[in-house]
Order: sequence, then C-alpha cells, then structure tokens
Amino acid sequence: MKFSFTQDQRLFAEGLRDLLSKQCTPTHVREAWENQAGHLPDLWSRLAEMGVLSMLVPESQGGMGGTLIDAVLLFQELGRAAVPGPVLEHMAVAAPALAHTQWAHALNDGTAIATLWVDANPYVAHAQVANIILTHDSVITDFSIDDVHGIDGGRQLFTVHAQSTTKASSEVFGLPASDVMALASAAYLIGVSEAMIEVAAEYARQREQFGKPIGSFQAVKHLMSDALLKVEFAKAPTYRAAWSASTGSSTVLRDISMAKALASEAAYRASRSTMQVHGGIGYTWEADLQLWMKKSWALMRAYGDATYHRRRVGASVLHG
Amino acid sequence: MKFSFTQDQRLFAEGLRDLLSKQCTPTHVREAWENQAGHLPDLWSRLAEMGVLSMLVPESQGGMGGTLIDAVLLFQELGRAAVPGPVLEHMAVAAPALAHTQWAHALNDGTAIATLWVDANPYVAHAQVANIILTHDSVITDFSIDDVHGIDGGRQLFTVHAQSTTKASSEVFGLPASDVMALASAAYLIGVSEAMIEVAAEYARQREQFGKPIGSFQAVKHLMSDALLKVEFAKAPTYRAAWSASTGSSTVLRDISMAKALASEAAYRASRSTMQVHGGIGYTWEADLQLWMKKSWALMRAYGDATYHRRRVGASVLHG
Amino acid sequence: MDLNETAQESAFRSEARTWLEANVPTSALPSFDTAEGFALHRAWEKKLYDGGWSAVSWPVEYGGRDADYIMWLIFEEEYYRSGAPGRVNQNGIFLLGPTIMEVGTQAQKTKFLPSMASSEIVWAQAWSEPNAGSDMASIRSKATRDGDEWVLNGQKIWASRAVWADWCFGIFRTDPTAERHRGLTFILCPLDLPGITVRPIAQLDGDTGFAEIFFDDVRVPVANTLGEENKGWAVAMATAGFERGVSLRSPARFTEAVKRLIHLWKTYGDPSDTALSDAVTDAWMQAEGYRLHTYQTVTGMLEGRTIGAEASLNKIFWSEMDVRIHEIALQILGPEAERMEGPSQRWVDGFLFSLSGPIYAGTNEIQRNIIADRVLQLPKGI
Amino acid sequence: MDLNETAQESAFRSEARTWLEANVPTSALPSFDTAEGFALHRAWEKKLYDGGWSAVSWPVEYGGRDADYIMWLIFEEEYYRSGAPGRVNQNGIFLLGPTIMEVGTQAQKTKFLPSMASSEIVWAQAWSEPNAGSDMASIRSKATRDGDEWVLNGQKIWASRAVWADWCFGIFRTDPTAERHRGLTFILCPLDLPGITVRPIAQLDGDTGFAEIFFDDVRVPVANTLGEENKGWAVAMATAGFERGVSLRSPARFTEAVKRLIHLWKTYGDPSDTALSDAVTDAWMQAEGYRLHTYQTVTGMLEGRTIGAEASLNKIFWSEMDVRIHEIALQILGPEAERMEGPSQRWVDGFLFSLSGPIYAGTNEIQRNIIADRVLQLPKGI
Repeated sequence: MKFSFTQDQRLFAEGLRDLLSKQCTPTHVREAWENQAGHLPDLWSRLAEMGVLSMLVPESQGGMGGTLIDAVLLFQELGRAAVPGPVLEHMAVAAPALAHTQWAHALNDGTAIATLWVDANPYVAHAQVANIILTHDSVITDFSIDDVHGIDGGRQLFTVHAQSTTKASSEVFGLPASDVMALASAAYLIGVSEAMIEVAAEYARQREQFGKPIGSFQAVKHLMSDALLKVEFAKAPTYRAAWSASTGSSTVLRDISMAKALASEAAYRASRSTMQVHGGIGYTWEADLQLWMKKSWALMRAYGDATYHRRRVGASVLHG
Repeated sequence: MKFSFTQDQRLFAEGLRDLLSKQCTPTHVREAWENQAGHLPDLWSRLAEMGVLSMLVPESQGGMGGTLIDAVLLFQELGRAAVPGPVLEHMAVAAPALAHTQWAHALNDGTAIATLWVDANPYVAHAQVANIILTHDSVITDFSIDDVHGIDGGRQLFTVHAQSTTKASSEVFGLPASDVMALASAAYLIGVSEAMIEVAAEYARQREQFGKPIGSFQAVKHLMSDALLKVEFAKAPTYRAAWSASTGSSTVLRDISMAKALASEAAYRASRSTMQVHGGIGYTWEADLQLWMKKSWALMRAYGDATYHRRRVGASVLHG
Repeated sequence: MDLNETAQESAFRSEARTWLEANVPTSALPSFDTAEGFALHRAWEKKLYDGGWSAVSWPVEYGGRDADYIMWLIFEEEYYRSGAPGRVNQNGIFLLGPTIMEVGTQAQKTKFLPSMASSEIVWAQAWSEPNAGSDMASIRSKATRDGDEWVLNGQKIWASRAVWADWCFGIFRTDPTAERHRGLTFILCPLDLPGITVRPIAQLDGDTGFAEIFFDDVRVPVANTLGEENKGWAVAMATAGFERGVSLRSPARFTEAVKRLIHLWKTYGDPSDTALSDAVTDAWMQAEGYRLHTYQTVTGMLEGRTIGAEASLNKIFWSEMDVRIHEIALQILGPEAERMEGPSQRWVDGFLFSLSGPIYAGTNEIQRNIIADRVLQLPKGI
Repeated sequence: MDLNETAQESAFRSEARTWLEANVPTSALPSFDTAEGFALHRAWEKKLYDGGWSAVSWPVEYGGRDADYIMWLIFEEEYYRSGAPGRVNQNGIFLLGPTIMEVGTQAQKTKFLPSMASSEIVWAQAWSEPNAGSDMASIRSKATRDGDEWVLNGQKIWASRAVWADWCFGIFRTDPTAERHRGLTFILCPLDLPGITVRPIAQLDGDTGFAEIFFDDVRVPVANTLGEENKGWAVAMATAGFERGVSLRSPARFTEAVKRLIHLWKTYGDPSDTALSDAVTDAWMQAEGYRLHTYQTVTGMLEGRTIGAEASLNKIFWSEMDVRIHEIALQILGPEAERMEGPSQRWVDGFLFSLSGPIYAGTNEIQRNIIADRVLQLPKGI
C-alpha cells in the first residue's frame, strides 16, 4: 500500500504549473473570455508539445502512454490556472478514445481540437473552437453551432447541428466518456478551489479594515479554514478514483462518483467563502476571482452534479 | 392585522416567569432530576393556583377559559425554566380534553397529575408521577410502569401496562392531542433555546482565555448570533400556529408543523452552539446547561421530529 | 393577536391589485442599468406616482398615502405578485426619503420629497469608499467649508444606480481633526456638477449596476446638509437601519420567489426525491417565516417599539435565504443552470445578484458582530 | 501509487484478525470508568501485550512489532472490526509513548515503555487547567526545584482516566519569571503520591471519565522530567500533534461506525427517503474520505514528510464527522433515541461522547485559527 505519486509524476505536474504560470495567467484567461474564442492557441501548442494533450494516448499511437494516475495531477494544475477551452475533453477522452483513428495524429499534436457531446446535456461546451465533436458513439466533424451563452467565458456553450457523423467509440480505458470526464472535472475543480483559496488568502493578507488586515479576524480565518478543509478532504478520494480507473478496480464508478461529489461541493463552498472574503470586489467583473468561480459553477454541474454522484455512491454502498 | 400579544397576555407570562425564577431555578430542576421524581410538587401547586394548569379549561368548567394564544407564551416560559414533569401534557391536553369528565376538578387544582400516551411512541413520559394517562381515546388510571431510562431527568420515560381503561377523547379545540403537543413543545423549545443562549452568553462574558473574555472573540460571537437567529425566526411561526389553532384556521396543521420543525431545529442548533461555547464545562453533569440541552434533545424528537413536520408542511404547500 | 386583515386593509389590497393589474407593463422592461431601461423605469415610477402608488407609506402631502407598515407590506405583496418592474429609485424612496422625514428641515422635505416620489430625481447612494467597506467609519472623502458651500473631494464606491441617477447622498469628513464616527456630515449632491466623475463598475454578470464616484472640488450649498454638521454618522445609521430592516427587502420579494421555485419544482423536479422536496419546503418555510417575523416586527413598531440591532438578524436571514432559494433552483435546472439566457436566465441572474446580499449593507460578518455585541451583550471584540 | 496491500501487509492483517477472533471477549466489558471495568480493561491490555498486539508500531524491544504506519492502520481496522474493548491506556500508548521515544532518555524509555505497553502502568493526561483550556499556554500549576526533586502545586482538569490510572503526565511552570509558552516543563508523576487528590468529574452521561487533579506539595524526582527543563511546551506540542493527527482517532473507528449506521438504516430506515439515504451515503463518504486521507498522510510520513499544522484539519474533520454520524443514527432511531439504554444505548452514548470531540484536544475554533495562521499564512489575530 503506497498512496503517493512518483517523483516523475510530481515533476511533470510542476513543469505544467510552471508553463501555466507564464502562459495562462489571469490576464491570458481574461483575454480568452473576452475575445470570444474561449481558447488560448499558443498555450494549446505548448500543451501539445509538452505531451499534456497526448498524455493518455498509447506510446504506440504517438502518445505519452500515461495512465489516469499520471494525468490526475495535470487535471488539477489545469484547474488551478483555469485553463480555458476543451483541454479536459480533448486530453482525457478524445485523444485516447480516437487514438486508433485517422484523427489520432492531429489530436496528439493539437492541430485538431476536440470536444465532447455528452448524452445527458443538450449543450456542447467549447464547440466554437473544436473541429471534432465526439459523442458517445460517433465523431462529428461537419456541424453548425448556436451560442446559448454559458456563464463561464472559458467554457462557452452551444447547441450543435451535425451535418454528418462517423461511428466511433468514446470509451477510455473501458470507461464511458462521461465518467472519465467526471474524474477529470473533479481533479480540475480541486485545482480551481486551491486557486480561489490562494487568491482570497492573498487578498485577506493585504486588505485592511479597522486598521488590520482582514485575514487577522477570526470570521475570515474560519471561512477560509473551512473552505480549505473541504478541498483537502476531496483530494485523496480523487486520487484514489484515478487509481481505480487505472487499475480496472471493480469499484471504479463508485470511486469516481465519490470524487466528483466531494470536489463539486468543495469547489462551490470555496467559491462562496472566497467571494465573501473579497467583499464587494469579489462581485465585480474586474476581480480575477470570477475566472475560477464561474468555472466552479459550471463544472460542479457538468458530468453529473453532487446529488447525481452521491446517489450513485449510495446505490453501491447502501444496497451492495 | 395585528401580530402581537395583549398586555394581559404579556403580564401573565411575566408573572409566570417571576414565579419560575424563584421556584424553578436550576437547583430545583436538578433536585427533581436527582430524586427520581422528575417533578416539583410545590411548584405544581403554585402553577395550579396561578391558573396555569387550567389555562385552557373553559371557565364554565372551573378553568381560566384561555385560548392557545393565551397559552403559547406560558409554554415558552415553562421551557425557559426547563420545568420538569408533565406540565405541558397536563395543561395543554389533559385538563382541557377532560374538562367535562369526573377528573376535571382534580386536574384543575393539580391534585391529579396527567400525562399522555401518544400512539406514535411506545413510551410514556412522566408516568412515574402521573395518576392519569390519557391516550388518544381513553383514560388509564390503573397501571404499572417500567423505567426505560430517558435521557432527560425532567422527562423520564416508561413503558406502561394498563390494568383498565375508560373511553375518553383527547382532542383539544378540535385538534388531535399530538398536534396540540407539537405546538406546546415548539413554544417550550423556544424557551429552552432562549435559556441556553442566555446561559452561554453569560458564560462568554465571564470566562477568560488569552487574557480576554471569550465572548470578545468573533468565533464565539458568530456561534451565538447564529443560534439566536434561528430561535428568533422560529418565534413568529410558533405564535402564528397558536393563532391558527385558536381560530380554527384551515392551515392549522401546516402551521403547527412549521412551528415544530423550526423550533426543533433551532433548539438543536442552540444546544450545539452553547455547548461549544462552554467548552469542557458544558460536557459535565454539574453545568446547568445540561438541564436545557437534554430537554431539547428529548422534545426535538417527541411529537414528531423536524423531518416529520417538514414533510407535513411540504404535503400542504407543494402539492396543495 | 389577529392575523386576519381588517376591512380597510383588504380594501387597500384590492385597490392596489386593481390598479397594478391595469397598469403594470405586460412585458419586462430592459435592465435599469442601461440608458434605455433607466428611462423606461423612470417613466414607470412616474406612472406609479401619478396613481399615488410610488411611496404609499409617505404622508399624502409628499405624494404618499399615509399607509401604515402593515399596509405597506400589503402593497409590497401586491407589487411583487403583479410582476411589476424593480424600483429604480429605491435608494431614494425607501432609504433617503424616510431619513429626510426624520431629520430633514421643512425646506428639505419640500424640496426633495415630491421630486423623489415622482422620480423626477432618481437617487444613488454613496456610502462606501475603497478603504471604508465593512469599516465604514474610516471614511476619508471630505467636505471643506467655504462660505455657504461645501467643497467635496474624495472617492466613493459601490454607488448603486450612480451611472444614470440624478443626485447622490453620502457622508463626508467635515472635521479633519475628528476620528472615525465623529466629524462626519451627511450631504446631498447632484451628480451633474463640475468636478464629478462617475466610473461604472462591471459586475459579475457584466452589467454596470454600480459605480465609483470621484469628487474633485465639487461645490454644493451648505443647505444640502442633512441633519447636523459633524453628526452624519447618526443620520447614516438611521438610513442603514431602514436598509437592513424592513424597507429594502420586503417579504413579498421572497414569498414570490418561492412561488416561482415551487412552480419550477413542479415542472422539472422529481416528486419522489424527498431531499429535493425537503429543500423546496424549507425555502417556503424560510420565506413564510420571514413574512411572519416582519408582520410581528411592524406590529411592534406600530405599537411604539423601535427596531434596533435586531435589524441585523433580518439582514442575515433574508440574504442567506435569497442565496439558498437560488441554489435550489439551479440544482433543479441542472445543465440549464450553466446558461445566462433561456429558461434559466432569471434564476441565474438572481443567483448572481443573491451573492451580493451577504456582502452589501454591511457584511453578514459585521451583522453577526452587531448582534453579539448589542443584542447578546457580549464584550466588544474589534 | 499502489493501493493494494503488499503480501506482507496482508499476512499481518490475517495474523491480527486470527488472534483477535480467538481472543476478543465475547461480551462487552463494563465501562472503564468503573473500578470493575477498569480492572477488566487492564487485564485485556495485558492479554493484548502478551500476544504482542498492544503497541504494534513500537519497537520490538519495548513490546511492539515495529509495524509501520500502514500496518498500524491495518491493525486498527482489524481491532475495530473485531469489536474489541476500548483502549484504557490510549493516553499512554498512543500519546505519551511516542513522545518518550522522541525526546526521552534511554533510562526513561527502559523504565516507562514496557510497563506502558503491558498496562502495568496506565497513564492519565493532565494538560488543561481551569484557566488554561483553549489558552493552554496560560498554565499556572508550578513545579519548584528542591534538590533532586520537583515540588508540584496546582490543579489540572479534564484528566482522562485519572480516577483509576497509575501515573499522569502534564506540563508545569518551572520558571516563574517566564510567560506563556516559556518556562514550562513536561513532568511525569505517579498518582498515588502524598499531596495528590483526584476528584472525579461527572460527565453529561453521569459517568466519570475524567477528573480534576490537585497537587499540594507533591514531590517527584527531577529524573521524571521529559525533555529539557523549561522546554515543556515543545514536548507537549509534539504530543498534541499525535493526538490531533493520526494516532487518537484512527479511521477504522469511523468506518466501523458507518458500517453500523448502514446496518441501522437497513433495519429501520425508509429506503425511499432520499434525504435519509443521502445523509447515510454522505457519512460513508466522510469516513471513507478520512480513511483515504489518512493512508495518504502516512505514506507521506513513511517517505519522510512531516505532519504539521495539517493535523488540525484532521481534528476538525473527524470530530465533526463523529457528531454527524451519531445525529443521523439518532434521527433513524426516532423515539428510541430518547433512551439511555436499550437498542439505542450505544448510539446515544456515542452521541454524547461525540459532542466532546469538537472541544477536547484543542477546540475546533482553535484548530481553525491554527490552519488559517500556519497553513494559509493569514496574519495572526489573537
């Protein structure tokens, strides 16, 4: 029993964090939101070069040959930077699911951009930048879209009208795409939560009221500590879900659901607490906090909300 | 529209508070707990003399002829003093329900002591001091009991074996006894909560740590404020339920349930917060706080818990 | 205790309902945070005023109906029930108006109240400053006496409606040697004077509901002082009391929101899901509890009691309830809740707006301190 | 990452399970807060010791098995699974023992550890004082040097097990000129010395699980000092770290409680009530999350990382989870939950005990401050 990441895994994640700290600052994210692209093309190329996009693609198909354990810290780092665009959909599902198809090469090197259309949702995120849309059983490359105005500028939403489709499987490591995305979103939400807490802690250190930094008041301390508590206790379940998915554990669906339920609730709590710590500033467009808050409000519901996933856990542990 | 009590109603409640502040101090309550009687005979006689026990009995039957509006502030005062024994059962149900029976006089003057056996509960509270047990359709005066060890020393619990029964109705103002008790308990729990908050506030003013009274710390302030908030917002619904019961409103059962749900939750929250404010002292037998805490844990479940009552509200407002 | 309406109250309700049903615009007006929407809302306020409904609780001489608090609550119920537009001049009619009636001179009442009731003048509030948020006593904007004029300098922030409004009210430091709550004066100021710059602030939803106001040697007559010079804090606290208490968030707002929530639940919710129906029922109980609590409070006020620090309990209650109502709605909406338009639009907008509730008019943390200190008599902390 | 057990771990689990199944008393022992129960629990500890199971993580030379943290967790899982008695000497084996191993002299290790492992000596903790609860640094009990002896005077409170235990450990002020965290010394003291009075404190449930200890010129050898003189705070913090961290509340306690909760739900719960099944599921997720978090933490410790202020996160988590598990159980039990005996007894006892969790070992309010200050690097408040 060894519940830790290898040094290689940690170093790769640190490398990604380093890249994102330069090429995916809040200024970059805001630029992607405001230019309507909802996507950062330069960053995308770098993620392809670094092997992030092809992390889960077998080496034989030109990928990094990683497992979901290798990927889970990367999902988390992507969330910490609130990376806009379909990076999770592309990396966690499309690239590995289509690794044996004609699109494999373009997906690995990032010249193609893929997103997902999950059955339970009438809308498709990121369809404006994608040239490939993967459904549970087909690939759509010829389509038109209508903007339905998602709340998160880095995850714009569309209705899609497919002109033609090609049969394909969206399974990854034997798991349905929606479950792989639930796991990836859980890890991404943990990163999102960590970033909100860091930003709010920094604000609480600087902002003074009553002649003291507001972070010195117990009310602020306790809001922040409670937010951190939920995030910290969502981590191990998320990493365990990645292990279960990588090893074909019989409890993989239960474990993914546990991760997504806990991470969704942790992210929502973090969004509320950190906004409250910011006060009026947190309610403005110009505060960076919104870049993560809106991400948390979008992803906490995408790929199954906490209630959906908690009930799936319940079906396993109460009736099993 | 006038949502307030008359001066007479307020003065009567103040008179009761005054009596209880002398004859039902924590020392008295503790005495009742520890001598196993769970009852204060002297206080009982004074409650009879004052007209509290016969408040809901028609004047024509020797009572005070009051309504549940007249009684609701009294229930609250009884709770504030954590009065031990079957005072609610006797006053709110048995005395008015049996006002036209052979027991009327003895119930009014307190020489008889009545309690209730509610269908939904296998146990009978206060059976050790009662000589009359009222069920939903009968009176039991000849019975044996076994102690089943209730948590609240002022509300001891028993199984009852009836030797003989006499037919009787336990309805009061056209309402089932359990609903009248739900209303009475809601008001009593509000008084219990107020007392816990007062005791904890006093403790927080006196107790020093880190060179300051602990009440000066925001963590303590906010625990206390949140407890008070729930109690304050349970009051108006409880008074409204008394009005609905007094006026035969068509929403009376919904209104009683709303009151009991809110008061039960407010009391539980107050018990948790005030114990936390007390620290280790709150966990001891010698701290008076337990006299109210255990009352709250008993009555929050008796006569329907918050879930039962919330669902009855839901049945009315969601499907109505 | 009599929770039935009197004949007079029922007649008033009926009159209000009839008028509103005949006059409320049939389709929603654009946001009053746009030029077009602001003008349309001002026109609606004028219509309300002409009908005698813009400020029902005000004296008849200033355009009201002398309605007591109970009737005011009844009017609010009818107003929300009718789906009428938001009140663009609420900072004036519900906050500044009552303050002027309490502490203003007769000249001020005559000058400001009728034009406020008719919304000829729409008012913005200008309380906070960048460094005076929760700590409102650390105001730095100043007013310097120069003959019969105040010369205003400084910066205000979170000024609701300031982008399009005509006048603003706020407190300024008039005694530079005094500290914190002392030496402040409550001043009324037109927003079109030389030296004033209004910079809109974009909110979470992209709209510009509030603004910064910069004062650079702005001159207003000393006659624009409300209440006593250097006693502005007490005046502001009276205003804030109205805001936290009954005036800004009337119960009808929430009882109507919960009606819509129940409709949403009936349309999209799974009726066998007790966790969900418990949540919706709880929202109903909260809104109903707030309504009952308010009726009890205003009865007390009619009987001569004053509302003090208890107003802070209200503020916490309604702001947290508002967030909760919207959380439940978004949960029911599922994937639709990720959209800023479509069937979920009103709920998502309302959710974002609700998040400001625990912050503005004094954060809920500050309210909890106030309750602890003044209601529970705990020792001062900060 | 490999969450499967190694062959060695599985063998260890199997050995523990076999021994426990053969040796655990078939009926529950009386409470260890009674004379009879205490003796029976001490005898059980001796049996555990003789089997080599009383302190599995200790070195073999002191009666342990050199089990690493993972194996210790496995042992705990088997221990709770077997329904074995509570650990009457947990203050010794899990708190003081590791502290002695860290800072004790060789003589102290030799003297105290084997008798602790066998429970020949049962230990009580004596941290708090009437005026030093959350503010533990305001210790007033003092130890005055007289030749080779300390002379102890003062009063300790909340001393768990002190009514029947043999020795206690605590901190005493040894430098009267030093303030707060300075000038304190960690001292070990027999409880049967002249000058010691132990007054039992009745708990909420009427039992006497803890006591006050009065010291009146009690003399102990200076050799009973643990760690350096006047550096007792650092020693105590190491002990408290064990307590808040992994040692006192091993995950198995909660995973087993949740198993019982699920059984209770299956027996009495309405399966169609999603609010209830959500609550039970959530309890399972919390216990499982705590288990996973602990395995992650101890893997880190095995790889050389240290557990610092993060231990405070654990303490909040397990104490609030414990309350929540019992709240749900009592809700399921309905009217039975009002009884102190019968089928609900264990749940009601557990509920009462759970309420002490957010208080002892440093209140959760103090833990939140610690997290804010040391993990989140917020500015100091108190």
